[in-house]
Amino acid sequence: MYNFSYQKVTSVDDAVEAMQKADDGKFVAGGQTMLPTMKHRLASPSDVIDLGGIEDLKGICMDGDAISIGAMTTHAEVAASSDVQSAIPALAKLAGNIGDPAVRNRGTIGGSIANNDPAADYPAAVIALGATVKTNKREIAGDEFFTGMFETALEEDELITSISFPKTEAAAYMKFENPASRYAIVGVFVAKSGDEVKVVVTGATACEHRGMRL
Amino acid sequence: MLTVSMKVNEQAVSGEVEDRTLLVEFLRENLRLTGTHVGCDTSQCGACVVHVDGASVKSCTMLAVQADGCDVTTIEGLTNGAELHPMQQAFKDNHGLQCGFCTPGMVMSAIDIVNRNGSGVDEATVRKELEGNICRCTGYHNIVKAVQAGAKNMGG
Amino acid sequence: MEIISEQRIPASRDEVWAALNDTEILKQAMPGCESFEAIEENVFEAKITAKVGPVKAKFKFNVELTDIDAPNGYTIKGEGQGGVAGFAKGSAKVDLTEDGVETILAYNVQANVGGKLAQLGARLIDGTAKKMADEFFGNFNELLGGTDSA
Amino acid sequence: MAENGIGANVRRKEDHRFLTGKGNYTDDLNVAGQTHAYFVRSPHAHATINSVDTSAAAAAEGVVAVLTGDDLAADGIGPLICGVNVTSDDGEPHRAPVHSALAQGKVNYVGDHVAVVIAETLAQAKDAAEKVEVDYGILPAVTATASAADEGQQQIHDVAPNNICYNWPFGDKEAVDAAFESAHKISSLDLINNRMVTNAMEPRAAVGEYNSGTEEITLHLTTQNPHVHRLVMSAFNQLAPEHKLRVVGPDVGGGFGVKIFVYAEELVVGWACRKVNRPVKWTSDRTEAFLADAHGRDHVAHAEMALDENGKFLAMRVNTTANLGAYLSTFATMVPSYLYAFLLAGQYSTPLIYSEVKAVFTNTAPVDACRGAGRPEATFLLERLVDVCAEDMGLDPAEIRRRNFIPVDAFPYQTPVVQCYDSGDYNAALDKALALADYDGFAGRAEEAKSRGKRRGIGLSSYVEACGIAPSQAVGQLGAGVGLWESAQVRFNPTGNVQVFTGTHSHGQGHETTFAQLVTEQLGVPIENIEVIHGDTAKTQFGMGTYGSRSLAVGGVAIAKACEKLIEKGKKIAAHALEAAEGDIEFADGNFIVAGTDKAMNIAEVAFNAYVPHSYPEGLEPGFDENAFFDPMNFSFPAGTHICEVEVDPDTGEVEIVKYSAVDDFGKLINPMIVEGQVHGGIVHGVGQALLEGCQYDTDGQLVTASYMDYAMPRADNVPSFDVDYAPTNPPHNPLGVKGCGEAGAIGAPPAVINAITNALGIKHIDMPATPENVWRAAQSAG
Repeated sequence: MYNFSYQKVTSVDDAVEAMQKADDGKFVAGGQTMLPTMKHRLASPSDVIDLGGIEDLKGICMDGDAISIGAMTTHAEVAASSDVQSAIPALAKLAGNIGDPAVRNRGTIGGSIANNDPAADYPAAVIALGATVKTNKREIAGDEFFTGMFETALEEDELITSISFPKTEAAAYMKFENPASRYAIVGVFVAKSGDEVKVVVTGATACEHRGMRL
Repeated sequence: MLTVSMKVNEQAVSGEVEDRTLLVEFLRENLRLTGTHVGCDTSQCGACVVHVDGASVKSCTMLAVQADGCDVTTIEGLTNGAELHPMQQAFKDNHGLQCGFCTPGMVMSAIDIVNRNGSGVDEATVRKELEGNICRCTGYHNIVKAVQAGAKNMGG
Repeated sequence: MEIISEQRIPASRDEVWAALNDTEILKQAMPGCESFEAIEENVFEAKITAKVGPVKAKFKFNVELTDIDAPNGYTIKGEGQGGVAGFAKGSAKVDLTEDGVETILAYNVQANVGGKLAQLGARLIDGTAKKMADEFFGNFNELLGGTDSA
Repeated sequence: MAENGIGANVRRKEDHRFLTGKGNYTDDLNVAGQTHAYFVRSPHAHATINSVDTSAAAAAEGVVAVLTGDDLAADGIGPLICGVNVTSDDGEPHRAPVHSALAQGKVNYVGDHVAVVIAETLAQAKDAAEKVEVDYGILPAVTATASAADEGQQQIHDVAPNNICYNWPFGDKEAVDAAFESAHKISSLDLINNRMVTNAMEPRAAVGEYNSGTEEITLHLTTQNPHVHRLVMSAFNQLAPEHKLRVVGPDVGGGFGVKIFVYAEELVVGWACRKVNRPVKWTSDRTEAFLADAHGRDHVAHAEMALDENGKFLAMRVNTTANLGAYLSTFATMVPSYLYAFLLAGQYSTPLIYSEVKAVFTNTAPVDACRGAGRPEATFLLERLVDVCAEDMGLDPAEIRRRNFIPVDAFPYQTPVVQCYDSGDYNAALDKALALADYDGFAGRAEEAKSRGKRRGIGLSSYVEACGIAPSQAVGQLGAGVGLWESAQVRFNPTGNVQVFTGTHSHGQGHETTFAQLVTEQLGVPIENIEVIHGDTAKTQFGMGTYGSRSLAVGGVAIAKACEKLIEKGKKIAAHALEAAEGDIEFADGNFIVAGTDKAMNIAEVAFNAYVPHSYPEGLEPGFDENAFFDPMNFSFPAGTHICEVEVDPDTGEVEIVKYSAVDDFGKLINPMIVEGQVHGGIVHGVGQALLEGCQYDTDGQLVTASYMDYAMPRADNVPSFDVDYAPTNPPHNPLGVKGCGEAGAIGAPPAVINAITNALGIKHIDMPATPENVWRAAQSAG
């Protein structure tokens, strides 16, 4: 790993300010993708801005007919949340099958969504469930958030604060894992809401998440 | 350089680290707690698993500075005498280790599995939950037996 | 890895051909390109920052235009060194066909990586190559007033 | 039986330190004043080195030295060697290209060593390594095993025309061809034995220290054989005279073969610590391990069996191309030849066998022994071919095996391929395995699975292996540079406790426990008073190390022989102390007794007496410390039948192992708990090869499976628990009656798994690894 300047921030505003000041800054959430990449010297940010200290970004709460999950909520916390389990059990199950237990204790929903790995699990849920990605600047519909392989609608100094998932009638997620990395070779999230059934596929194209309405 | 302070195995410790120093490097090099091992560089083998604030983490994928103020437990902290932690004892009784290299991470993960799944954790759950720990020696058979036996021992 | 696709460009074949030989347009079309300078005739040096998810690597490319068949097409070949990340090499065979007032630009891209990128990024190589190729030719189309039609 | 003696499931003595984080692995060692080494490696598979400019790196912060192949040559450090000769069909020795520890003029695989940077910190060494400017002239790469020797291929080494290391035919071709001419049926099969990365969990590491006062180098290594490392580095690499080179292998975190070999990195660390006169530490990261550890297997083969109308095997013909990688690793030549072709008879009485092996160079990492080495390749080929024969003849796979097994009364049995099997009862193992696997109930289970849309298959594998490597006389005739006897020293301290020094070296097998069990059984000393010491050339006498399931079968016997000598000497001492005739002294349960009396001394008292030798008569030496060497007369031949039952999902190609039964003949078991653990580990190594593991180079020679992200290691949820049992026979030439168990699972499992999959899908063959994609494709084409 190349050296960098570590910045621990405790508020979203401080995080944004640190990013604006940095020569080539990088927000780090759980770091489960970023740190291995940096260890291999395949990324060399000047500043690592650790969002781990921002309490506002953590936690899960019911918000009317939706469940709101703070960006820095770990996969383990989503999986174990009784609110998520009762509102959208498929989402809890999805979170509980990302990586392995130790990775789930560090990796976060915000980090996963912002990274938008073409084989990641969460993006499929965000699109299929019609979730809204809330940032420090705006609210972005799940459909419009993911713009390409590893690309999102996020701007350089924009960060996800929470993701709001509307309750759904029925939903399920299944994935076929790569036997080595255990990333999804293909994952399918199906969600039913009223007359609409949405199916979103992750993995398969190695490029982007494909959705369709049935 | 940064100064980090944390509790490791119930002892308050502090040390100078670079911003980029990993938690596992701090444990192994600064504190010379060499029971925590590094077996890969992509966060998969699990030889480096420790507990941070009671939860298992891969200490090769966390900065030392991120553990500042935390409560860290390593394999060395499970017992400070001749008597082994029930999970360590179960690994010994069930021959759940051979070369010993993956063992500290396995034991730390095993305790975490029992903490979350209880003393009656079944074989399928143990196997699934060990997916972040790779062992080349044992074929897992005896590790799984050990985790289940250790779970019973821990449950009292 | 082979990528075959095409762009429909709202410009004449001669205009497209001219653009294909305009270093400023090539520079602007190339994702992450910081500089694109001619070293000798049909040989260029390009500095490109490739960003794929968490990976960010600076490459120094030697770019060469070969099989030049004005105004029907050429092959653009590049070999780049990315320091610790490894290296990348690729070529795109470009064919221009008139279609009324428009031009069909067909491209056939072959790409390879070596070193750390190959060792660690195997699952992403194909997707990345496709993305970069499509972006380049999509941008190129847009610079000529069209819309990305890959 | 002594308490904790032979046959007892003694809990391991080494476990306490491993379980409490007090193991002592090479990377755990830090030495005052140590520097760190980092290697500049080739990113190209095949290239000339036009120039190496180290000036910027040498000037970088913290850099102590930047060393290249020129520096190595200037200091007279010799190239890495291969220790086993195989004579090619032209009568010449195998072709051996020069293998410098740091490349000289050319690189031949991705990961090849170009330079080493020594710096104050590892980060500084890595930073500076990026500043080493290498001008490469890129050449086309050769990667595919099957076509490496084709006409017109790029040539890798001048000394090896057509990239051939050797062509090695063995057997009576004319007789075999004649048998095929008159055969009732010929079954044939083309197969690939996939390339594996051995992946001991502890990466390789080295810490070198040089004492300029004594001119001694101490090298701590991840090694399975410290004395072999010292011998080779001294005699062939001219690193230092043997008495000025100490090699220490502390706790070793798994080996499986990969830590046998003398590698570039370890040699360079030994050389560099003297050159910079500072301790030097190097630890491989996992990606480096994928690139530069010796890989395993990588065969392409065609096999044919001639059968009579009863399904009896008349003759076998095998043509094999073996990929040895870019250079010859320490034992590379032996693996696809002596350790492979000489096992092609398997458990069968096939009277005629002809084998041709073509060993080729490619622009890939060197290939050498990996758990089983040669025997898994032979077993996979044979046991797959036998299943094809069964299908062709309409016989049950168990039945065709039974019809061809070497009968129990034929042992010792001379095969047509050199080996003379010691003992075996192959039917006994098969019968027991069939019962354990409920073979008779399979049809019902398959029906039930079908009702759920799944396809069940059951596969047998009846293997035999040669271990207890290696009888010096036998391997010497074959061309091995060294015979592989073993040494032991058993030393009593005056207070009666025992130190056992062995030339073998544990990397997870539990020698500290098993060997102590041998000693407590023989000498009656409580096991807690026995300490086994290994892995340090300064402590133990010359020994050969651990591989080829040899530690107990060879090293254990040496310990037993040393114990016998102690008993003999103890009788003399007891006779003197008890004022009796030596012939009247009997030894039992740790006590020397004057026959027919109650006069006795226990062995601890004898030891004390030996070190306080008042009035010893002439000819009776003080001291109670004996050493012994054991060179076996033959290999030992463990064998067994493994049965795997799988359930295949034809829609996804996923294979689940639902039951795995293993019945092995390892002779006598010293610690059944440890033996069973070895079986489990071996099976999963084999299952990994069969289902998951495949090392892939692209056509440019780039390694695209260089991390656990792309190279699938078996995990706990890939495998079930296993049913293990034994059908032992007594190997007459082994004084302990033991055979060796460390590799059996890795040998037996791959064909058992693949036979189960071909059975489930009703297909002739599927190559390893049988990934979901491959299985799905096979299922689709099978319909």
